[in-house]
Amino acid sequence: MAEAGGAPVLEAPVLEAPVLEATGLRKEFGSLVAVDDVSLRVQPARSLAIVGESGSGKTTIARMIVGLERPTSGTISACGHDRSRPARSVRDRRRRGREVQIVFQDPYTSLDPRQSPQAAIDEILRLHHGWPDQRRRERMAELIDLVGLDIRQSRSLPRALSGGQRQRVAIARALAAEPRILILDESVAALDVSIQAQVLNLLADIRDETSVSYVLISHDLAVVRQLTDEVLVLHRGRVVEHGPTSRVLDDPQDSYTRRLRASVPRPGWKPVRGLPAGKEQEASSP
Amino acid sequence: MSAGIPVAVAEPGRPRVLIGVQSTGLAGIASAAVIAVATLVAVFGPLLARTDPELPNLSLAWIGPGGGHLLGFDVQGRDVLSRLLVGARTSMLGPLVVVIVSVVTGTGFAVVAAWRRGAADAVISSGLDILFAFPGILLAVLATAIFGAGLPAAAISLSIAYMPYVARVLRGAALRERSQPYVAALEVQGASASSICLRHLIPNILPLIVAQATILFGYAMVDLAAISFLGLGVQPPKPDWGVMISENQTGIVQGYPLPALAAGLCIVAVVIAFNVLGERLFERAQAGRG
Amino acid sequence: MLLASLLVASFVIFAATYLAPGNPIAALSGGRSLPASSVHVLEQRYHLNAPFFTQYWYWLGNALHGNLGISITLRENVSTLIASRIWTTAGLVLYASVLILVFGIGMGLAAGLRPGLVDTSTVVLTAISAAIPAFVAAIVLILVFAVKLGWFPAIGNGTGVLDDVRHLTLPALSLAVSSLAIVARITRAAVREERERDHVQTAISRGIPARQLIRRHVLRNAAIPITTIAGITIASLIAVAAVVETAFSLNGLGAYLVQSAQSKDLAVVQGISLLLVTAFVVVNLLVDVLYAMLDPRVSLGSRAA
Amino acid sequence: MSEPAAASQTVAPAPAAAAAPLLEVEGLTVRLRAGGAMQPVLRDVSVTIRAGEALGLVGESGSGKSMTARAIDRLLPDGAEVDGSIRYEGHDVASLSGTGLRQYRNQVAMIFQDPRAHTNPVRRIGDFMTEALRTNLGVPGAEANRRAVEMLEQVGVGGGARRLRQHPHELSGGMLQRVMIAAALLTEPRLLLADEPTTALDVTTQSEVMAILDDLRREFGLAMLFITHDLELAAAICDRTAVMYAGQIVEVRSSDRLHDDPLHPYTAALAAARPDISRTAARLLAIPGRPLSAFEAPAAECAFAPRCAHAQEACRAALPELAELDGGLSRCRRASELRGRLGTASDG
Repeated sequence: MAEAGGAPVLEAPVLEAPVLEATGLRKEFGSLVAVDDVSLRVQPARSLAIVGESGSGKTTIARMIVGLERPTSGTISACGHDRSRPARSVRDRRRRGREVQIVFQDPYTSLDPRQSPQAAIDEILRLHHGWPDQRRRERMAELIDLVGLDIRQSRSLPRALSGGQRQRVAIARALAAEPRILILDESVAALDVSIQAQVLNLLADIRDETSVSYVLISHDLAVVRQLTDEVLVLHRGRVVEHGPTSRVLDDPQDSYTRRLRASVPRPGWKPVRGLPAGKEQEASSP
Repeated sequence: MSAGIPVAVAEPGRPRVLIGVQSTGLAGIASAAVIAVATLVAVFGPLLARTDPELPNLSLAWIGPGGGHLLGFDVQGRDVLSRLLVGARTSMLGPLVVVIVSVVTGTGFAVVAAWRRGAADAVISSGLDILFAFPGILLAVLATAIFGAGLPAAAISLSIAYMPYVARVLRGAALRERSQPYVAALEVQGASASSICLRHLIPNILPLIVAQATILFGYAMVDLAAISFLGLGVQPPKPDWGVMISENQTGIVQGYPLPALAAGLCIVAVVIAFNVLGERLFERAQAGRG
Repeated sequence: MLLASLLVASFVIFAATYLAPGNPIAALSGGRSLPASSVHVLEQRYHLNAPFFTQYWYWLGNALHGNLGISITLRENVSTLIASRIWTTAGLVLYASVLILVFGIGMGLAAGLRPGLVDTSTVVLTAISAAIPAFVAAIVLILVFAVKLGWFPAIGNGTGVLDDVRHLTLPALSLAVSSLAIVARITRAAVREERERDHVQTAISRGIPARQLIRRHVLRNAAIPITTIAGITIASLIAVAAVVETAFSLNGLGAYLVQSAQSKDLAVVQGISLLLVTAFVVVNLLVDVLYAMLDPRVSLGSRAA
Repeated sequence: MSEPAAASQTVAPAPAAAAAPLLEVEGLTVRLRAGGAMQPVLRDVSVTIRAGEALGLVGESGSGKSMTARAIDRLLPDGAEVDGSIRYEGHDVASLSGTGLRQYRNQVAMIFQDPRAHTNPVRRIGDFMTEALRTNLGVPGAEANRRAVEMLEQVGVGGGARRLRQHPHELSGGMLQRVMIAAALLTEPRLLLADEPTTALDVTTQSEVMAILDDLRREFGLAMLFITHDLELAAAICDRTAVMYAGQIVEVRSSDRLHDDPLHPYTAALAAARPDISRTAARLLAIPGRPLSAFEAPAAECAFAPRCAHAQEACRAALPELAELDGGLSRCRRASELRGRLGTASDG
């Protein structure tokens, strides 16, 4: 089942065109190969998890998909448009913005500290849609309501908001472009458990209402289980296993996936010393 | 005093050190008041002067305070207070020009380097490193040797000398801002580089820019006065605080220290005010980031 | 980087003086009109007809061999003129540096480690003295210590080492006063910042005695920013020395540079500028080297990283 | 104070049935200056740690768990107001000073969440590890180095003496945390305060480091206060687990019963809110609202009541006491009434 390098195979035959497809992705930073021959495919309204630890290359993949890094080789296309190369025009760049959006990990740095949620969302609505004021105001109210913020919160500056509230703003801002794909780059990792559950529920609701596809970048297997249909396990830049999330987590085939699975604390869990002394990489990973 | 350290408070790549001052609210208010008075005098000073500040009258030389002449007369018998009032204009205007030119160009280079990163940053940074080899005063001496003495040459050369310091500090701040996820989010949205820089990046480092400019003002005032003191800046008989110290220096040994000291005190008071205010702004800018 | 800086600096210095208005022949002749043959001799000797880059190349080559040309006002070798003045400037800068290092860092440490009266008074004192320009310090020091008290001479150079030191004391103090205050403030801030570091908490949690904690974990780490600021400050004295030399009528390089600039003696301006820029760059380089030695995370040449 | 500390220098595995508790915290209330007023960060915290026992301390951000450890090690910021008592082997920790305090700190070692920030970047690993040993216990340099290499071996850091010459920045976070643990163990402490030591690490590295910590703790008979936001991790590692909310302890329970039979609604809600790796829930049982800090919590009512599914009028009428129940402690006035209805075992 672990076909490293190939695109994840869905259990059901798929006829629909994928909203996101990447083949043979590779990224080098100097002599370091951060991502090595990774391919993936996301169907409309389906969700893919990219799982790995620090240095696995998962964040680099996310940054290549949204265009913040340029792949050394390989292709990426979203909604049928190639995005392996930098956008040539402003129009092109904005169209890409309406295809794929991203929500980052740290809610404290994800918002301009000088902008209220309303201003931040309005800026994005203006950028993408040539709507009259009234239409924009309505859409803004919808988005604020969708992510569960109240009017007062939507008018305060980010520093008056909690981490969970800020992350809701970041989600609303990403959705303002009405993207087909939303990349969640460890988007719930920095939140307290009780808040994390709220945001995960919110993300599930949004998917039901908008049929957006998620690409979840995460190290947290429980979150992956909760939110995604398929999973891709990365280890040192390479795909070591992929398949339906439930199958991969319940019956991992690859030895690294098994180790990852076994490292998650749960009732009755005992930590085990696996690696021999000094085998772990020494230098801090990028 | 030196041109070498106007902005050493935050050297990128090196541990950031705050000039820590628990300046009380009182010190801040006093500083703002001094700056306000100095600014008003710079604008309206010539209207306040009671006598012609440039007309010598040797019979009055070194005469002390009295008869409505609060600070007495200088080496050439001119009213010291009138010269101070009129001299405020060049003494304040020079630093203002230096600060505006160096901060605007420095910010420009810093933002471009931080935004483009890579090769553009490397080129700009090495260019700045080379400019560092010229201490401000030396550059001014060189410039006046070539273009002749005067405020324009001095102000231009100081602007060039200060620019790399401004650019280096702001480049660090701009790079930090550039790497913030909210900037990446805007890039992913498809916003243009210029709109992200002008609407988000620069406004967010603006408190630091203002603090930097304020501290720089004090340094520019000192350096310009020093250049005038050397006879290379503002030319006598024009009144300028630096020129006044130079002219009346002989009075110190001859027992008439007041004219030189009065001009010196003006410089020190304004510089302290800008330093204190700048440090408070700097602290606030840093706190605002946390 | 050092060589590149110096090369560019030398080029700028040369180009600037090359572009200066005025006919070099007229300057060389002192304004007299010369017969064509003499003009020709001068043009040959100074390569005045050679292309710009060739002239620069000659000049740089000569400078590297210690030949900086001839002063048109004093009709002497610039190198000789510089040599006779260099020790005044060097002595002045060194003297001021020692004052800055000893008193600036000393006051900063005292303030950083002793909150309360010592700290408050240092903060106030340094806030004021940081704003005192060297030439203002000069007139005040002359007034108090030369005119009123008569402890030190007001102007001029000394004869003999001890007398030199006596003559340089007030100038060095004037030169040091604002830099000293700035170094003290940064030292104080560095000590306080290092005290707040998490690793200091670790050391406390392990029962390290206070004195050792301060010495090995606070001061050792604070030494890094203190070295940087002290080095940059001292480097900047090289240029400011001109102001102090002028104020005290000292026969140093800076004052001579200013006089030469006023009399458009360009060979001297070039020579002294080149020397001062070199000194400035070398001191900055030394700071970088020291910095790399103090901070194991930094290797030389990777500062930008 | 120096006598008991000196006496216990010869550390033998502590007798499991030690009658007297090693550390007793009673009614600990801490206030810090914030925005011109004194704000509480800990409210009436009481915990006991017996020799050789591992106690977990679990809570969300701002609950006061780190502050508790800092208070125990006397590492609170200047100007902190402390009420209540902390007793180590029966001696009042607040009265310690000078040598006594330093010896106490050698007995009570601390490891931190961010090993990089908590090691001096300009000192070598060897210096970092052996400083306390040389300074406080008078162990000669060569002997201290030998012990350091030995201890590094125990925590799974090979490379021997070469490691001692490295600087912290040359090691990865996981390696550095092992060094931190080794350094803490070198002075042969009796109590380890571990403040989220694995939060910054990858899961597989966390598993490694936890295994090392667990092994060595048992080998040396070391007591441990293990602070984490991860209920499952604490339950897996510790004998008992205390749960904190808004600066208070709301529950103390033996770890094996915590998950199936919690005594406080917050504990149950926390466990239920976490997604489960082995099944996909239609909807997570999120706790409404957000966690309160100690200074935001009302003084005279249950701090969790506004978010609690089981809250009643009475819960808001008075601050519930931490009361004993079935071998554990709960700060819920409905605890006994709700027994059996809180656990997550029933829906699994």
